[in-house]
Amino acid sequence: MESLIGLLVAAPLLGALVLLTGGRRLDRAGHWLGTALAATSFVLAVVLFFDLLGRADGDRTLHQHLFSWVPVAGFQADIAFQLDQLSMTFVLLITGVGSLIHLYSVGYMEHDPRRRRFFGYLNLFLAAMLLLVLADNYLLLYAGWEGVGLASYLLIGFWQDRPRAATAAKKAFIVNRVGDIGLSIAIMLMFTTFGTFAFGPVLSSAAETGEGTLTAIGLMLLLAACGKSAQVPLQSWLGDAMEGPTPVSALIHAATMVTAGVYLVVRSGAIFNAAPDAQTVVIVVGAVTLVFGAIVGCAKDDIKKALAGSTMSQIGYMMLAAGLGPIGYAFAIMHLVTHGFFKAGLFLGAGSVMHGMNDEVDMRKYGGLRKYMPVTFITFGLAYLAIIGFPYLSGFFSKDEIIYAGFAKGGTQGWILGSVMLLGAALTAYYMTRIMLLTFFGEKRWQPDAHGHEPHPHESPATMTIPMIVLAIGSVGAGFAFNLNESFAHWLEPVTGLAHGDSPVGHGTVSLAATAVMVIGVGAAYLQYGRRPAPVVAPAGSFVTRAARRDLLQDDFNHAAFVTPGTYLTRGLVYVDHKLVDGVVNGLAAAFGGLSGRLRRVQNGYARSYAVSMFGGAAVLIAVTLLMRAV
Amino acid sequence: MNDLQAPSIEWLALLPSLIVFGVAVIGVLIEAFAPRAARYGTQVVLTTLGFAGAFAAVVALAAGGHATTEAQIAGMGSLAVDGPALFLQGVILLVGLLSVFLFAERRLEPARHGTRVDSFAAQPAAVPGGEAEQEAVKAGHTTTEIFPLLLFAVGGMLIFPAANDLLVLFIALEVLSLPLYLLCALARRKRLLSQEAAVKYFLLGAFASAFLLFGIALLYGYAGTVTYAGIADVISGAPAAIDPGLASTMGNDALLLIGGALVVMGLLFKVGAVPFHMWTPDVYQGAPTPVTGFMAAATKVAAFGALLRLLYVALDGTRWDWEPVLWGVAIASMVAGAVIAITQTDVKRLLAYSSIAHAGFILAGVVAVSEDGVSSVLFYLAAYSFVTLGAFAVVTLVRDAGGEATHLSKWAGLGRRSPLLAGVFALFLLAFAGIPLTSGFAGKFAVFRAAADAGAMGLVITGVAASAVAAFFYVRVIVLMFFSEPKADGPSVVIPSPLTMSVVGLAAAVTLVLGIAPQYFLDLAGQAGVFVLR
Amino acid sequence: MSFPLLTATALAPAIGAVATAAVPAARRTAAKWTALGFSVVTVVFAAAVLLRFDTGPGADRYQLTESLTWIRDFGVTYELGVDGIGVAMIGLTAILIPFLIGAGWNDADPKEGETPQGRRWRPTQGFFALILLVEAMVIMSFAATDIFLFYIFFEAMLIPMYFLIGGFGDRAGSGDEAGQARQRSYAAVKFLLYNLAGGLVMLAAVIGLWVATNDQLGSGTFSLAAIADAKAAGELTFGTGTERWLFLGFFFAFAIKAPLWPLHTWLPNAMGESTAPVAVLITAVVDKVGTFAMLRFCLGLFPEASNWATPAVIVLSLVSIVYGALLALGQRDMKRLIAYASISHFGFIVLGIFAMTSQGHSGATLYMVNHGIATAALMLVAGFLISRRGSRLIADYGGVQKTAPVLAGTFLVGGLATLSLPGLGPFVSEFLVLVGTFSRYKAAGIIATVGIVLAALYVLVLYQRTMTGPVKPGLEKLPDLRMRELAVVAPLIALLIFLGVYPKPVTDIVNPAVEHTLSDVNKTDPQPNVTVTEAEGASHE
Amino acid sequence: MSPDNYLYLAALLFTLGACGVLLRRNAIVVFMCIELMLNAANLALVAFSRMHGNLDGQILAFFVMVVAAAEVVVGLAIIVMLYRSRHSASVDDASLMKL
Repeated sequence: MESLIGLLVAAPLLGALVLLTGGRRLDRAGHWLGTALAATSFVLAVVLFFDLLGRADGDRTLHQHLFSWVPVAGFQADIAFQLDQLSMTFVLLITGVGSLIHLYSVGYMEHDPRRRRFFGYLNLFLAAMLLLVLADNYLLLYAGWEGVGLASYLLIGFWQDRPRAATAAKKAFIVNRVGDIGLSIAIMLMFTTFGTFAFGPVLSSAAETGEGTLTAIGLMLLLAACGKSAQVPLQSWLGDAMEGPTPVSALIHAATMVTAGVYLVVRSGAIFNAAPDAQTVVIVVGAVTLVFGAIVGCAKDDIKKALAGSTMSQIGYMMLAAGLGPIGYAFAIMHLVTHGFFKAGLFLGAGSVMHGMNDEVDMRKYGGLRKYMPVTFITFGLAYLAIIGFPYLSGFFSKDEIIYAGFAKGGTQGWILGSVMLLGAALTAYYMTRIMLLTFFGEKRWQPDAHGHEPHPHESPATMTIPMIVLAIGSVGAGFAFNLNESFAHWLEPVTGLAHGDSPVGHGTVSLAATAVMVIGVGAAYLQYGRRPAPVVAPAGSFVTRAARRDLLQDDFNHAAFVTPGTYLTRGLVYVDHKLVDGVVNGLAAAFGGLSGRLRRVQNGYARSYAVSMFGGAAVLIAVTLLMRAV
Repeated sequence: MNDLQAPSIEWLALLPSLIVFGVAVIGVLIEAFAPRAARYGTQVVLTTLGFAGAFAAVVALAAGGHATTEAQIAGMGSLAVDGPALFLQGVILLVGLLSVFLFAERRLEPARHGTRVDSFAAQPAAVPGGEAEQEAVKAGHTTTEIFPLLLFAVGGMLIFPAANDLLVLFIALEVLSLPLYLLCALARRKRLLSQEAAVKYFLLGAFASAFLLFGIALLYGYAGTVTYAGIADVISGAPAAIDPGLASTMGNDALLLIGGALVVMGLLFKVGAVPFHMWTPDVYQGAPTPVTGFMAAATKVAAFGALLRLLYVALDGTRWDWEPVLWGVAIASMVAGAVIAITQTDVKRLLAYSSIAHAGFILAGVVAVSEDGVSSVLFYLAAYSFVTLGAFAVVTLVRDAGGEATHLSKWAGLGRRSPLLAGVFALFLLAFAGIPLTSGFAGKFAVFRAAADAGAMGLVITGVAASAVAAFFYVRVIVLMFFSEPKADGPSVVIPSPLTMSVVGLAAAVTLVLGIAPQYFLDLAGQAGVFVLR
Repeated sequence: MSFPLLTATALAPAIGAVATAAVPAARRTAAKWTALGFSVVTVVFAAAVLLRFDTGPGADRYQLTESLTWIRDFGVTYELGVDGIGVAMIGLTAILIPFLIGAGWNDADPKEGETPQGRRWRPTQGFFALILLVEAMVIMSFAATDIFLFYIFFEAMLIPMYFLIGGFGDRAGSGDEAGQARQRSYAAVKFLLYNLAGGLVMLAAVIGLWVATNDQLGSGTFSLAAIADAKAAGELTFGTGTERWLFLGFFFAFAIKAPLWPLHTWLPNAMGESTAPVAVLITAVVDKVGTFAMLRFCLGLFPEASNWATPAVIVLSLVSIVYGALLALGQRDMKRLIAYASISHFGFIVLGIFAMTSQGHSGATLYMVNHGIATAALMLVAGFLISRRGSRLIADYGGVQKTAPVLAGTFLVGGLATLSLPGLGPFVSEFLVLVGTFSRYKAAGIIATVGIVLAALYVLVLYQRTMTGPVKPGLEKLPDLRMRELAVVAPLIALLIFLGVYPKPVTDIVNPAVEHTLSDVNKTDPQPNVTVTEAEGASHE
Repeated sequence: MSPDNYLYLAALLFTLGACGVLLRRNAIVVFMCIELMLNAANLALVAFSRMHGNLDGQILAFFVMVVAAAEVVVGLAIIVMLYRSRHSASVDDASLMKL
């Protein structure tokens, strides 16, 4: 069975290679090849999953060692995989949602001349993401980590001729690179501390080293996680990343890649458990992001950006849960999976809407679409209900568990965390309802575009609707299934540990409170957008609204703090390099030239002055000789 | 009545210079008696044979051990036949031999009235541009006296490094200088410059000889003898016999030091070291290029030989006095030569300043005062003289309507028109710059190594810095030749006769061989590194 | 004596150079094939070196040794030998040259409508002959185990390089031919004088070394083996002061060649003005001699002084990393951008060398190899692009991926390699350097990581500005990569991927040499704080 | 009589000659000044010869005279040539080559 693990990665990798180097010949069938290979991975994943299920609880970790990657003295990095319950969960999510989105893309990208390449990139992403979750050491994880970054870069910038897409892609990569510094420093710290960076030895002996080191490692891992998962302060790329094709947003920037940060924190649980300070920072980051993302989500009129804000916010939940330690790990992952279903569903729905609306993304130009695209409406609606935590849909279970765990943190901290998360839940309900109302209800508000083409909204083809339906089913049922006897938490327990904290507030109370704030949120949105037609042009709004539309000034801040000074620094250095560093060299040459020009004037052509020089020279010669003797 | 004590002269040991002088005299006789038409051919063949014969004699002497175990002082103590002398004589003779080819080259100038002519004035005594000159040109006269003059100069140069007493030193200096003064004045083109060069060279040369002579007088006053060995004995405080006169002067170090300084100055003038260098650029520029090539190569060899012998044999005891002075002169020469050359615009002047810098490098080896130092200087001189001769030979080939095109701007793009010639010239420049795999590098390394070994690291570092500066202008010429667009009215490269070709080719070959496989020649120089003292 | 393999490896391109130069002026194509043929023969020899090299335990440090006396008087021997680092570098050199020849196939042909000036002017023959000559000299300097021998080729290679830079420029169509020629010869002169100055300083140190050995051993020697033996036997010890001066003399030359800040300014000029293959030759091959020599000579001969200088060198290399990257960001000319990127990368290499850890040294060596290939890929594609449009300015491009997707794709891969993306060779080496540095100097390791972000920035900004966005006017008909060009780039990319995924063959060769070098400088790797108990069945070799 | 006096005279003559070389413009005069310097050396040689009681100095002095004569031949030839082409024997006029 172990040998199948490598194939999980190999199948999409092969697809990427073939599709990207195969040339035009593959244009006609390339997308099906890509989809088939993604599905192959999924099938393999399912096979492995049942294999794992068939094993005893403690025996569910499989290893596959392929070859030694970088062996240098004490530094031994291997290409080796580790499949345990945690990675299995991710593998299923990645390959499952991934395959669906491949299928969806077949329809969505039908008219794009570069569809083959798009599938190549998607396959590349799958391979890298699987490598990330299957790696048995941090360096290989890092390889996958950067690999998904690359795929994300390529896919965000897929429509490269659009300058905004190209800029967004670059931004995503750069911001992620900042996070990657964290991961690389963390690995270096592990190497100097433990002499290795394989999961097994590092995590099992984490407790043996000082808390300071572990805190440092933890913070560095968190930095990496912030980059990949768009957490404050490295959140700014996610909104722009929506420039990419919608399936990409669904797969990478909602369901899978952005959750890699959560995976990293949960995977490194042993380190965080022994470094409470680092955990606190994780919690703070999660809490801040969940509110931040929600506020941004409330203000955006671009449907994808609103959903992106939501993604950020939901990952904030997961991050917060992961920061809580063993109480939260399992629920972080659980929310991650359910979120994978409903957020992917939402994005695919949004994509379907755009597909029917000539790629219009401004929700204020939608309205009343439920009549034109019923399947989309229903699936989107189910996912909507799931995310706002409508009772007994999947979001309800996973989010409530996290809120409960937050309260269980105890003391003032617990109350603060709980309240923040409830606030987040209310905001979630608000902005999701806003999206729902603006898109599917009310009057039609669309107008002819600049070329006079009026959109003709229509339902999408089956290749697109089928994945949406499947995801909708997941959105509805997953939470319930997972929560049955805490099956999901127990499944993960060998990896993440499981603890039940004592909450000052009971489970039921939390659920009740969560449902209550949800109703408040929905109500508020209804009052604002449901009762009267929404204006096509966004009203000016308050300062907060304007700030929120500008992503709470994140870009302004980055510009002022980094980009502008950086530009000046660079320009200054170019000047310095030219004038000073090079100037010294050129100046030296010029100085010799000048000296030469001066010295040669001594050679004035008059024989008598030459004689003077000889006479003087003789005098000096004699004087020096005599002086040397005298001294 | 006492029998006349005939002086014992070791004729065989002195054979090289005797052959040269003998041939020179025959050459003069030919000028006097042979018909004009026959002179050129006869002179060329005769001179060539003379040099070849003399060189063979040198080789025979060296093979006979005269360079090492059989080293001796011949001619009643006046001439040394030892390693350095023979080595340098060999080099001078080879340079002389190649110079004959350059002197004899007759394909560069356009033929006048059916006669092929060389680079020398038809009628040197005639006023430039005057009627007499035009008649001489029309008659196809050539100055075949250059060959005996060359022979006399070489004869003087052979004696110069072998001179073992001050009298011979002085005579040799004059014998080598006087013909050179004349040769300088004999250019066919740009005669005003040529004459000016001769006047300057002559006046300053005579001025320097006067200093040298006065120095000789003072040294004689100090030691009561003019032989090197005698002087060395007095300096070391152990003369053969002390008479009252000697007793009163030998304590007078001022005589010794001033005298020594003046003699050294006279030699430094010939070498072209700062601050006695100022004649070099003007004379190199004005003299006919074959003469410049010969002079630059051979005079430097001879003068350094004389300087080495004087310092190592006669004045060895005052080493601590002259070492610092020569340090200063070496540094000044390296720096001034390299720096001033940067802004030169005439190839010949450029090479002149480069020769000044090289005089500084060689002095670094002289200052080392060791056997290594001597042999490194010998090797350097051998390497340098061929590169110099080759470089000037190339200069003779680049011509436009006004004769040789020596202004650098005219050399632009030469590499495109005649890549081979420009390549060879670049090779010579690189050798001057001391790039590895050329003879210049081996020489420089040898000299600097000797200096460093003697503790003169300061000289080495200055030398290295000066080399870096010097590289600048060598490279500038290469840039000009290869990377600049050729000008429409630029000079053309004349296809010379095999005479010049063989000079250039041989010089290039020597440059490469001494750079890549110098061991044999280092051995030669190494074996020749010991002066015979008495 | 067995077959002199190393000599043969160096001699093959040298003979090739002569043969290429001898091809008649009109038969340019024949000259190209001759050059290519000889470069391939060199690859075969280099492969033989690789195969004959024994990496097993107990193998000699220097193998395939050859020894002849050469200039006895100077104590110079013709001694050749390679350790793993040398093998890697010779391999890199040999592999790259055929690609450079392929990439520069038409670079030196006379321009259209240009009348040949003179029968003997044969630029095409000259171009390829010079490249082969440089290759021969580089191989010699990698193989020399005699310091003087090394020095000779270290210096001599400047000359053909100089002619390559000054004599052959881009086919830029900007019209300002004279201005370009001026710029080019400025660059060539700067290159030569800068390096010559370094070399001359080194010459002083070489002489100093001879004096030191001569004083203590009775006869001066330059043989690494002889010096090592004498040191081991205690017959040769440099005084602290002497050793430091000698070290500085050597290091100065290598730092110029490498190039290390602030001695770097010749590189952007040289790379900017020369044709792409020559630019690659400079940065990927010739400059490597500098870093290679730091490892072999600075550390090997002067261990104490190396340790003494380490803090300063580390600071300089950190400055190089950050400074080079920032300047790369500020460039408007894409070749100069790549040049500054190279300066940043050389900072990493030097950092790895002076970290004095196994990872640092192995990383630095691998880095040399990977950087060579990565820069070759990036620069050659940039060259193909430039040759199409006739401009080096980034601003003149835009939207190339639309008209020439394959070109854009290969350019991106080259760029990704330059920014050290995992899966491509440079990542492995960069990470090893970082880890190696970090394990001894934490702060330095952390500062160096800034280079990772900046690298991403300059590469992606370059890619964005040239390849993405709407197609710039004038580029609508831009042809995509031709077969020849693809044949040059594709193997390089394949090599990058191979080295990224499976660098073990190289590390296996390099590791023993690294151990020797570390023991030269009396250093051992820092040990981890925690001894890990093998747990959870993690399988390791 | 102290031999020093001869020496002082010789030095004086030598300096006079040297000053003449430096100060006079006419090539002939310059050349004559050089002759004066040579003769100063001769004086010193003869004086020392007398003092040391050997003939080396006197022989040397004879040689110097011969050499001086030879120098005159060469020198006058050159100077006359210069004069004929420029109608001036001024040393300063011969300054075409400089820098």
